[in-house]
Amino acid sequence: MTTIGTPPKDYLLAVEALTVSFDGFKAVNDLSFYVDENEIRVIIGPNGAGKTTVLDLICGKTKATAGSIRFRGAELTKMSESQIVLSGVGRKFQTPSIYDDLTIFENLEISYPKGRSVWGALTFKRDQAVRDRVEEVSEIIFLKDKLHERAAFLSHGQKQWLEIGMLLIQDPELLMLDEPVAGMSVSERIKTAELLNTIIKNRSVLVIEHDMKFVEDIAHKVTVLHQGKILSEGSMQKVKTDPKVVEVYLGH
Amino acid sequence: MLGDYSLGDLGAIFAMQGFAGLILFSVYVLMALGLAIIFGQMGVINMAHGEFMILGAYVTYFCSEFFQAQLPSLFPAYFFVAMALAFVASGALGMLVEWTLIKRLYKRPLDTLLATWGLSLILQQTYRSVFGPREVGVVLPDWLLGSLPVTDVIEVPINGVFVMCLTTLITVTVALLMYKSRWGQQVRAVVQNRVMAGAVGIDTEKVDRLTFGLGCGIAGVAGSAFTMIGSTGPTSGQLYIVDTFLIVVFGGATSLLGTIASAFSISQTQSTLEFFLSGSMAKVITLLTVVAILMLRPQGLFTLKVRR
Amino acid sequence: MSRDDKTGFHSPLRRKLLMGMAAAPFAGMMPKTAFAQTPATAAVNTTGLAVTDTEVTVGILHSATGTMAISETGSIQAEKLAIAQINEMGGVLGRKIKFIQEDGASDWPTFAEKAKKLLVQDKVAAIMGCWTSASRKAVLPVIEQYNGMLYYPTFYEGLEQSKNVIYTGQEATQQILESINWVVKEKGAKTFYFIGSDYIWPRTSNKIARKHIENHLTGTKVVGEEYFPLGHTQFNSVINKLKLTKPDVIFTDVVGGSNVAFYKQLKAAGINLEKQTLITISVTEDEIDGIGGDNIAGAYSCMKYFQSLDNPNNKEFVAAFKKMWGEKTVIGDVTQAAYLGPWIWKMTVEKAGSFDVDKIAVASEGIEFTKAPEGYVKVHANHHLWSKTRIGLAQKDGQFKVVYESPELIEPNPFPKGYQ
Amino acid sequence: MKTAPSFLNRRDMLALAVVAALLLIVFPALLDGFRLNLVGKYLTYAFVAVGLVLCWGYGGILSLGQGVFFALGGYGMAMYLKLEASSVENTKIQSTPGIPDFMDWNQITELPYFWQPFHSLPLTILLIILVPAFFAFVIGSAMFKRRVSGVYFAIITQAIAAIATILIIGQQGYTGGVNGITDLRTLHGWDIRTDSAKFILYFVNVVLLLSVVGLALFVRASKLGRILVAMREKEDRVRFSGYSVANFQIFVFCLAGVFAALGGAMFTLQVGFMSPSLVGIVPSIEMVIFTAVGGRMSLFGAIYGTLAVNFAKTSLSESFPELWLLGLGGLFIAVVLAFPNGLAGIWNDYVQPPIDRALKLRPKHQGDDVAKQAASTAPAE
Repeated sequence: MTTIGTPPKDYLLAVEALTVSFDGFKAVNDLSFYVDENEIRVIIGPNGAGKTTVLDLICGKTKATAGSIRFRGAELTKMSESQIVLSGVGRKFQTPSIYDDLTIFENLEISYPKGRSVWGALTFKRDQAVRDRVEEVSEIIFLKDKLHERAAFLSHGQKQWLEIGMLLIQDPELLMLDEPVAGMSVSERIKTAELLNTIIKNRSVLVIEHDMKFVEDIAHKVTVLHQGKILSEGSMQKVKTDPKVVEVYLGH
Repeated sequence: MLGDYSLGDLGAIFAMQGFAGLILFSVYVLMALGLAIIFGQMGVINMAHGEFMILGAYVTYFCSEFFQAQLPSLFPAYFFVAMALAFVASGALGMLVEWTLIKRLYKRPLDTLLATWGLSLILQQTYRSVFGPREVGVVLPDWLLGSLPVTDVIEVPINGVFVMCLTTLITVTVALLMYKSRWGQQVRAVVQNRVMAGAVGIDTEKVDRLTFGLGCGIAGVAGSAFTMIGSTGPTSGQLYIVDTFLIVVFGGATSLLGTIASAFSISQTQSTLEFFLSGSMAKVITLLTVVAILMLRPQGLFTLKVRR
Repeated sequence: MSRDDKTGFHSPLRRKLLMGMAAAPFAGMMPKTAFAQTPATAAVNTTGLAVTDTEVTVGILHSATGTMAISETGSIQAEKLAIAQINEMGGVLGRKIKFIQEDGASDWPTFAEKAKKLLVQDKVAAIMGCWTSASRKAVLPVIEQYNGMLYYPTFYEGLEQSKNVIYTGQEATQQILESINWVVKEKGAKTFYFIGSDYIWPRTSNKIARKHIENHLTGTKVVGEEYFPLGHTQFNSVINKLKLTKPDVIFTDVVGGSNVAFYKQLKAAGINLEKQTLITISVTEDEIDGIGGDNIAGAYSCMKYFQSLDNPNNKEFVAAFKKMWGEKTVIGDVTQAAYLGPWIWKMTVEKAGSFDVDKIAVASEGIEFTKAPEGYVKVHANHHLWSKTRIGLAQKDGQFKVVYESPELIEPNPFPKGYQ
Repeated sequence: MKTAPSFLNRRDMLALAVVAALLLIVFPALLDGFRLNLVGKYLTYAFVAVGLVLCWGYGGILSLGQGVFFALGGYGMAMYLKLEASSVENTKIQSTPGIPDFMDWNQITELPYFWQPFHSLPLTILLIILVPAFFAFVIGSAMFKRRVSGVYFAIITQAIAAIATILIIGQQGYTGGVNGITDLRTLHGWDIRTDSAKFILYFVNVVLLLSVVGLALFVRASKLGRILVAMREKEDRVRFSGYSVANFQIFVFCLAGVFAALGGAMFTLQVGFMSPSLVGIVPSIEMVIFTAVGGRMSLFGAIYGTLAVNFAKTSLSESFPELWLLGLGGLFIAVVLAFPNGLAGIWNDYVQPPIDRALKLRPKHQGDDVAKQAASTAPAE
């Protein structure tokens, strides 16, 4: 777990010279950026810019061709997905990824950070602490009264909330959200923004989002990706006025 | 083992074994090609593939009987008629099966496995009831028999050459069909995105049915060709199914080139091993090697790396 | 009996058999023919078998489905024919034979299950059945435990003997030794190449052949021995080896569908059986049906029976068989042996004057069947048949021309000394 | 509160009681020795089916090679019994007395090293459990760690079944070849061939099967059971919730393998021999259909499915052998097309609701819930 050449500052997440290529096509090309503790970073960019791939690389879903990703000084590119999760990274997928055949309670319970080994899962006890925590989270995600219903019967927005809840119960230090409000109704969107504002406290968050209004609401810092590279980085205000960004967005 | 043979003999061994391997290779390609289309392109696991082959073999048997009895003068050419009919018969049955059974199961690949296994049992019993439990002997025209002597030891069996030519022809046709024709484009479009293909006006149901029919039709031709070297009975089809699937999977499933490469490596391995080991052990070692490689490289020999 | 004492029985079996022997003279006093009168059921059936005043039930246990159905169909047909003929003649001890047919489905545990069902539930007086060694091995403990009687038709590897089984086919030495002697004498063969399917019968048969070639003949040797999995269809490699080693004789015991592939590929590779001597102990007329006469013409097969045997009994049998099962059916060695089963059982029952299995087991020795299609046969004390061995030359029409017949009946010797 | 962690809810307990009563009381009372032994034989396949419910129904891993594990157990037991039956006394007519007869026929003069442990019963029992578990672990580690699943896993396990058959038949000096290991007599001096022994073995078999079902119920009710369902649906979600998906798959595959091996061992004891005809592709896939007929998500269904298919097979093949294959083939297709949840699905859809209403059982219990609700949404794999 030793790292050569510590970053200039003790960042929570340090992505350096990250590259991945699919049969010669470089989806992410020599990408570097850093995320501070308790920072909310939004990644924007046109379609095909490599946003989702960056999240895939961080959480280990895709293996990097070159470069490094350090989280609290530990090299993530060498870890398995579950190790990455255990070290404190959580990921929400673009389309709601929940277990239709299980109840809301069971969905949340699976993300409860205990009994994650085979033996642990066999001997896992649903004690008061688990129940309390599940109820607590279900309240946050507006699903308390549906705890024992099957997740399949939830609406699209509720499924998104459920997945966010599953991450919340997991309590990651770095939370990655892929388009959390996509496909939501206006009222759901408002509720979701409220929800996100609650859960981003005391952790770093990496969000991919297209909805500029939403981005402006929550972002501390924005990174603009284009063709696998950083086009611009900084505050929303700065990025918005960056001529390169304007060109790319208008060009598309 | 090698010490028992002289240098000249060894040369002959390698030449002949190489050729034996080529014949096996052609046979494997014929077997696997139909499956590569059905499994690789459509994702359907057709466990009844062997039974479609045997249908082709039975068609050939009937042609040989018919020509012998009714058109003895045309007998030398009957095999071509038989192959065409085998293609039509197996293809038609395939389309029927697609329409009644497979159509409902595209989203459940493992269930196609079970359903087609059931189908294979039904077909076997049907063959048994209709054609009898015994193997039938297919009489070949004289020109397909015998061999061409190359040296005094090396002789090239004519039906082996015939199978090789046939395989080449079918492979080229299929490749052209899949990669050059408009229909092939549609097939690949449906494979990659069924919904989108449907949206841009491709009749996906028709494409599916034709693709499945084509795969089964090729199986029928393979069965027809196999009457030259193998047996034809109600359960003969089962002999081929494991080998065939392994070839397709080993080749990387979606790639025709992969199927060919895989058939080549498996046939050459088996043919070479067979010379030095007993037939049983050669088979075991070949299969084990394939399984071991698949465990280490599950995507098979040829595959595209894509973002998942 | 002396040979068996040294080599034959497991001890409990021998004890039972010896006990049975003591009863034999007693059985001999019973009436030998039953055409005239019908003895009381209580007298002829003391063990609760399915025997009524008018009927006696036997079982037929073969594979009607699965891979073995190809081979076993002929046996089923022959047994049904024999039963029909016996019934036409008045049955056994005045009782018509009724049969219950069970399907072993080419699956050995199923054979055991069905054998048990026939014995325990149906109480059959005898079972005509099994084909492969594996099915017989599975059935044997059941037959012995419930004291049934099995008539087993297939030529097989020997190394077995049971009071509850009559082996109507040949054991390996009967079939093999004569053929090897013949080919050495007639063809001046010096070198042999063995090719077989990979299971016990070919391996044991080849072992016997090898011992005979190496130890009992002079100047002869085995230059190759190859086994292929059951169902194997690619023989090009071994054919190449044949071309290199050029053996005087190819000696094969390949079975099932593999046979078809083997002979087709042999022919395609340019090995002309008119010039290259090939002896098989596994190809009967049944197999030629699938192989095609053209592909195997010129090969020698070594069997005790060929459909073309020229004797009045056989002509009658072939005619009756074709009348019952169709003009196109062919009759192989095992089919004929299966036909013997019901007849030998009938004669034994009549000799013993009883359906009781213990009495039949004892009375079997010395039963003579003069009207057997293959010619006179006799049951040996070891429950195998004395029989002649013949060599047939395969013809294009799928029949064999008999080129040799052993002058004497060959004694069955399931535990051959010096061949194990 | 419905979240009590007890692994036997009321409905499971009722189902267990019913199946126990059926197997332990009704069958022995109604069936004669022969039929009871037959049921005993069928029930050994139910071990495999129960394993497949966990592995395939819950875990989504379809193994077409369960016959291999069945064989590992069956052959393990057969090797022990064969050695006991091959005492020097019993085999004195052989050229090498004291070794199994088929070895003698194959000119083997010394007991192979891997037969040696099977002289001891405790070691044999240990190996019957450990060898399949190890074997499943090796296959599972190799495949699941590389994310091989679904169709590919099915085909590879099928190939393994084919290889195992060729190997067993080809190495007949060590395995008994195509004949299998036959003529087994006593278990630690106890004659297993007698009717009374078969009667006792039937009960041993049933009790063992019920224990296995109990264990499976426990697994299903544990969080592991829910993780299996979760994995089958959204493998990545589970992975990114911090679970090593491969380890869970390996575990459930090993468990199914051990269950199958136990069934195999009981098969040998009750039937009296072990043969390669139970190893290959056909028996392996038949065991899958037992599971599918019972309902791939139902542990009790596995038992009923196995019994139903085998009773049908026996009775149909007794009277109409030709119809049997057509029937079996039709059954495969019908189960897949019309009843993806098998007998359990039919039960849950048509029989259970009225019973529930009658008994006023509240229908919400986790395990059954899953099976029941899955019935309406036909799982993808």
